[in-house]
Amino acid sequence: MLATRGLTWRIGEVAIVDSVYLDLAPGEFLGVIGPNGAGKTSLFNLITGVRRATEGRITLDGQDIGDLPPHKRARLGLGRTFQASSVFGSLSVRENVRLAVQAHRGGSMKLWRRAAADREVAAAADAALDRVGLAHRGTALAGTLAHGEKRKLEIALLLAGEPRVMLLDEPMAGVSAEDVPELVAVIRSLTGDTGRSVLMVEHHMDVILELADRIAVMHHGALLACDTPETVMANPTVQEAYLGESL
Amino acid sequence: ATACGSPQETASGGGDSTAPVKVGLVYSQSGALASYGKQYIEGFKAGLDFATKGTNKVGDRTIEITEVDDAGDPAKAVSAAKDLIGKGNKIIAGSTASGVALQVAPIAAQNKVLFISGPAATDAVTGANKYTFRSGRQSYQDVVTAKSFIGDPAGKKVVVFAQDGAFGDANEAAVKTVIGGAGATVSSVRAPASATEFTPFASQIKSAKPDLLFVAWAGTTAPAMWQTLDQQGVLSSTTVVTGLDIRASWPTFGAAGSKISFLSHYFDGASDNEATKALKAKVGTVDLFHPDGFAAAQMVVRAASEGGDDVEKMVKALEGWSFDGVKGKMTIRPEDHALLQPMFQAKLTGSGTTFTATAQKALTGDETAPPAVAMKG
Amino acid sequence: MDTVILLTLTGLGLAALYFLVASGLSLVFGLADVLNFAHGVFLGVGAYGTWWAAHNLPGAGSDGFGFVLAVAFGVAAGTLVAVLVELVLIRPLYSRTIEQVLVTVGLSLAGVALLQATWGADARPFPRPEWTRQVTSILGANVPNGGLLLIIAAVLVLGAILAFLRWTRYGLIIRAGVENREMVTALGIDVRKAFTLVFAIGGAAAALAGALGGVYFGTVSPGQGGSLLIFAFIVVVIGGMGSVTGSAYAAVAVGLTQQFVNYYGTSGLGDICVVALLAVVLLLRPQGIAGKVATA
Amino acid sequence: MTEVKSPEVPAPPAAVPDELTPGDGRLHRIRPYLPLVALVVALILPYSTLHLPGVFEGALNSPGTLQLLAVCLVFGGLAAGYDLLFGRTGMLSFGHALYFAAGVYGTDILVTKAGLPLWQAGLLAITGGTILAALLGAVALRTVGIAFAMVTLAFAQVGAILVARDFGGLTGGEEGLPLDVSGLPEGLVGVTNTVNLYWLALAYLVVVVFVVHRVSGSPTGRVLAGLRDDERRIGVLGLDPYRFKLVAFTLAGGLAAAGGVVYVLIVGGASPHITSSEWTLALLVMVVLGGPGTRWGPVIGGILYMYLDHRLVAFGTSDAVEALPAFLSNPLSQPLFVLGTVFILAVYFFPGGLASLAPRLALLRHSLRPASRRT
Amino acid sequence: MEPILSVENLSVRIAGLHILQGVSFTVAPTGVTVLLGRNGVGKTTTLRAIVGLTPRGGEVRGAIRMGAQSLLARPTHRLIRGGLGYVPEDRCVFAGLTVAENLRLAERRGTSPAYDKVFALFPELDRRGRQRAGSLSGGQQQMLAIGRVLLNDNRLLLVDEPTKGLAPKVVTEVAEVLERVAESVPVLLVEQNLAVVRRLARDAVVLAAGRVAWTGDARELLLETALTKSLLGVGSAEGHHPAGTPAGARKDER
Ligand SMILES: Nc1ncnc2c1ncn2[C@@H]1O[C@H](COP(=O)(O)OP(=O)(O)OP(=O)(O)O)[C@@H](O)[C@H]1O
Ligand SMILES: Nc1ncnc2c1ncn2[C@@H]1O[C@H](COP(=O)(O)OP(=O)(O)OP(=O)(O)O)[C@@H](O)[C@H]1O
Ligand SMILES: [Mg+2]
Ligand SMILES: [Mg+2]
Repeated sequence: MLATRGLTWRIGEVAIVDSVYLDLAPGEFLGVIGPNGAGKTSLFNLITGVRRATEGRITLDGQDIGDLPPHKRARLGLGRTFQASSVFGSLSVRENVRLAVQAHRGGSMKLWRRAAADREVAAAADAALDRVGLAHRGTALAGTLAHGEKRKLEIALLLAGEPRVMLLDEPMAGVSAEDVPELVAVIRSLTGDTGRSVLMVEHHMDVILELADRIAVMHHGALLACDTPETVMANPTVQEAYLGESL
Repeated sequence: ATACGSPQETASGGGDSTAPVKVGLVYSQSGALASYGKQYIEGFKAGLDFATKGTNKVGDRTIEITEVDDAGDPAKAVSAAKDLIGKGNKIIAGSTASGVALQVAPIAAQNKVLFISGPAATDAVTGANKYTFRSGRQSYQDVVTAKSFIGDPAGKKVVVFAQDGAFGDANEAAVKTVIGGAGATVSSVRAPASATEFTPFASQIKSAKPDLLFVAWAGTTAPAMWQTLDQQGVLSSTTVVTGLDIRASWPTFGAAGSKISFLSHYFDGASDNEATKALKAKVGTVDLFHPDGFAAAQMVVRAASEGGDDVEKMVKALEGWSFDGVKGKMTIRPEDHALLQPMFQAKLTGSGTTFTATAQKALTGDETAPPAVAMKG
Repeated sequence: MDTVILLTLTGLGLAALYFLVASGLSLVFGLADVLNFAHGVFLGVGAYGTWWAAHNLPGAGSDGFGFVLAVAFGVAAGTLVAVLVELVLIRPLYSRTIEQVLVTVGLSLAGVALLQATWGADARPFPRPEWTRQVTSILGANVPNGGLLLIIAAVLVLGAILAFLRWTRYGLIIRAGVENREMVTALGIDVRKAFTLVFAIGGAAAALAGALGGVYFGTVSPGQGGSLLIFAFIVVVIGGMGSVTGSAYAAVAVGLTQQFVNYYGTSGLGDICVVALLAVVLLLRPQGIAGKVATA
Repeated sequence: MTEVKSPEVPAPPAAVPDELTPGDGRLHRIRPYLPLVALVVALILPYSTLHLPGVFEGALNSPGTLQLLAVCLVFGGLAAGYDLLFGRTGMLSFGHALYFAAGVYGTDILVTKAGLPLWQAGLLAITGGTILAALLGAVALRTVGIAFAMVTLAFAQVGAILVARDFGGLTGGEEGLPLDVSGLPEGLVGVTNTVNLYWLALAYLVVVVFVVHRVSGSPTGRVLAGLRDDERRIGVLGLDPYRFKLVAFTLAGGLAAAGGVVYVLIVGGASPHITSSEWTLALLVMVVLGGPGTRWGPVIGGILYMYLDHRLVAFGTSDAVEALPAFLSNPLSQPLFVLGTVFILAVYFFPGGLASLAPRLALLRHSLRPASRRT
Repeated sequence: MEPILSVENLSVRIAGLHILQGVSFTVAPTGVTVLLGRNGVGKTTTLRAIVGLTPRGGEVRGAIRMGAQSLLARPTHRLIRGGLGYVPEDRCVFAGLTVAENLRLAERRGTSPAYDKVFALFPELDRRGRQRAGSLSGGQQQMLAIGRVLLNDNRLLLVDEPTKGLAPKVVTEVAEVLERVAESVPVLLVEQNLAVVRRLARDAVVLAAGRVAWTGDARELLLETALTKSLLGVGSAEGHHPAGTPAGARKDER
């Protein structure tokens, strides 16, 4: 479905992302791990078009998307969350999600319709909020949410876009232990049998192990390994470079 | 006390033989031209006193003046004029800035009230419409005065140095007609009004090697401009003519002042007659725009005494009228309401902060008369 | 040939004036993040301060040491006003950019009107040493000494500001404070002092520009600062906000462009070229010539 | 927090024009109808001979007062239109005066120099202004933030230079261009017809307010609000930020051009200072004064600004001011001194703009009510 | 033992929300006191109130004392200079400055900064001295943020979620660092990672809905499954995230 071929991003001489070959099958859940600074977020930025790759190709369903701006890639079904929460702070939580739904369904360029009157958008937005458990915060301004709540809202925004490929950048960071299972369940339900693929960066190994079909390990910008969780966890290089000794 | 009325009613002006004559003065009390405005109003009050022989009355009717500040903004001036007209003023005077004069003039015509424009020098006020008169000089008269400096212009080379815009355009055009028409070749160097560095223009002028340089420059950058012309040797290489501004500006010419031939609208000592004495008694040292205010008051009194409340009669009374103003004999030309008036050549002497202007020559109103234009409205 | 030299040197003089105005603006704008429309007032205070001192301050005058004293007084007055403005008006408004705009616009209106109310709307002759009115002959070109004075002053100011930002701890604090005021405080530093300092430097540079501008123009008038401000803003933006070296490059580019185009092209084209230069630079490099903040 | 900030800073009474000051009392119940009430008041105002000494020079129905009100209303509309850019989309344009000036000069030149009938000239000027905004916006929007502000400023500056240059005598340079009224409809000419200009200005204001509210409540408006918060996010949601910003820019430009058409009729001519950068700053000040992004703030800000701008010249020359000692009366007789001081005070006494006054008053009432109930 | 810090009846309102409603607790003069609680209960708000960084328009009441000295109404920079070290939740490194400049900025006048100590803990910071901090990865930035505070001697450290977003290996390292630091300086720590909590904490304060729900010995808390479950919503303190928990217990499914 999504494939990168020799994807490279250099700043000066340094390759932040170094010739990455990645294949994501339909419905697959690929976890991405790696030490801090390995280039995981940068890889996401390249795939979603926030940054332009210096070399290599990115294809979605065989179509080369390497030259498209972010919004065109999003319309082809590429959705993401950000490592640092990025929500529309001055809009209410509900308006945030409605905006995402509306963006997905098209017809945003309507100057003369009443936005609030679109029941379908409202219903879809409420459904998304409900799924992440934020329905009760609908009227709060997104900017005033606590960190964990913002993470949930991010996922709701992603859900609203009904993407075919989802890129999640550390969705669990800062989420309290209580809410983790809930979010895990939400994320799992995203894939299910819908044929949606997920690429997820996460440092919480148990979450990765639980969700991922395969795990890719990044190190110094390059792909160190990409295999089933068991194989990856058994890999001594991965153990040494990433996991370290357990607490 | 909410009363109801119609939205289209305006106060009617007097009609009654003892009701005051209402005169609205819309001029700059604040803003960049505030000092011109101050001279204008001082001159106006002295002129009113002179023309009514200290009674401030025309017949039995007192003259009631309303002063409004336009801050040099035509929009404010138009609002003020409408307000005054709405309150029954049949005579509006003032307009320190050309932009104000040009935009108030049509308002006067639309509402059939008398408008006597003030220091605004733009030629376009002349012949603007039947209801509009002027109490000051116009750019064209400046240029005619400038011409008197070079004797026979035939075969001479004249350069106009002027700022971009209508003021510069008018001066350039006037020089082309007046001096060019008399046989001189006229070219021009133009600079943006906002310029702060004048060396390129000085170099251009110098390389043109003119016999006469006519400079039309207004604004706060003038001293820098003169200094540059002086430093680059322009002033010493040719006859340079320009208009003499208000006294406060004289020291800013610095050393350049003595190398320039000035044409002057007015300066203290340029004339001596009854009106001048009356004005001097009121304001002490007379300056550039006192005579304009003075003349405006004389015209107001004439209009009110001959015309009563009938604006058409006022217009008739003013057209063709000759009177002795501060500058000397003034005549309102009936065809286009141009105000024919004496103009002067002057020399500036002195140093530091004390400068004196002395008259070299006076030109009569007929000598400096602009060509008659067709009345536009 | 001498025309080219003349135009170049006078263009550099103009550039120096732009730079003096822009350097303070750029510092305050780029580092304290305040879009200071009241900068022209500091300029006016410097000019009128010098003018006043030359006439009224014992020992000060229009020549020699007396003139230096008068300029020092003007600069001190400008600095003082800038510090007061920061302490009283701007300090409560950090991180409220738009309200700062309102305050500084208000200040620019009120300040110029106040100068006008006190000293009148008309231009006043500026006290200056006789030699500043003269010219120096350089390779056949008569270069005004006032312009040369500006160039020297601009070079000195540039050096001083760069050294300050690069080598002093306050320079570091200022650069950090721009990014995250709160965090600088959380490191135990009173960041407010640093911002007052930025205003003081900006005010001093502007006041110096005002005083030397007075020498250059030969007069002082209330609106002088404001009319220079628009080109100073253009210089700041072309150079890159907060970059003092960038401002220097940009000032030279703007000054020379204006001078040469005004000579070889038609009138008014110089200004349009400068504006076009701004648009082109911004479209190609939105961050300006010298890139981001904190490049000193 | 080391300092306890209380929101109830003692505020001086705001000099809000009559029709906009909400009466106290059962405000919350009539709240939704207030705009309607204000509109009705504005509509019947020209029929009132009420004198408000100090507030207006003459009776409410006098031409001077109506003229002043008309100018204020136009600027209320202009500020509301500018807020579509600034308050609602977060775009700081310093060149908005250009599109207003395009409307003013466009109409004036087409009527005065080309002799077109008013409706054609107006229509062409609005169309031209809108197209100009679309073209220049398309270029300027390649930048963001302060760079965008400066590019728009640069374009406006070129406009100002062109007007000042007076090419072919079209614009009248620094003297401006009086409007030739001979071809205008009777009803728009002459002091007695000032009221018609007032209606026109009111209609313009109503149209702008309606358009702005309608648009910001539309799906597009929601995207614009999103752009204000996080542009990158909008892109990742699959929307092209550029297109939406261009739409807002063009629409605001068109509204400003329309304002120019109305303004040129009211003032009876064009003068070059409307092309200056101060004029754009004035728009920004109006919006901030009123409260950016709020429903009525920009309108109130625009009206108040122009009211002060015009009335302060009268204040400066009033007897009350002249009677003061020189060190007070000198600055106070400078209208710009007073105006500038008012801005500065407004920032401290009405943070968030005048529009933030209403919720604060509501809060105050709210905190008082339980106490009074208990007794 | 006298507590190093005591918070009494702390109440914080922001934008009309009553976020902390009378929170009282003390921090022991040695070891790590951990502040626990679900997302949004006000942990960060508590720390920021202590260092005087409540956002604009916020209102703080109650008392915060360090020894006999009241901390309220003193400006933040004074508090910090008085020996309070604060590592904020979102790292807050100066993106435009280099790593070395970030560290230099944290130096305090009149003390000698302990660069050796910091570089021994985070050699990466030494190596990347000339890189702009904004281009560091999340983990590297966290190291810089901690390192910055450790340059100086502190009487009390306030650390907000230092392991958030860090790789397990780095989490271990950070925990070790904090453990060593805590030997000499008391630490008030906000942490979600219960493994870290278990390793470091001596005392625990648990917040719930803007109030203190539990205080006491941290080990006691973590041993009592029932307690952790009710207070933190975690069934067992063993794993950080109990693997395979079904999503059946979603509280919003009404
Ligand atoms: N500036 C603010 N304006 C309004 N509400 C705020 C603001 N800052 C925080 N809050 C609210 O205060 C509550 C507590 O926030 P806080 O950040 O202290 O929680 P926390 O315990 O640190 O959560 P987390 O574990 O997610 O970091 C949240 O409900 C949040 O929405
Ligand atoms: N704009 C940039 N300029 C220079 N270096 C950069 C830039 N962006 C990222 N880097 C560097 O690239 C490397 C990878 O960063 P990235 O944010 O992708 O890491 P990551 O794998 O997401 O780490 P983490 O898990 O800590 O979030 C880091 O060393 C970072 O310093
Ligand atoms: Mg990352
Ligand atoms: Mg927190």
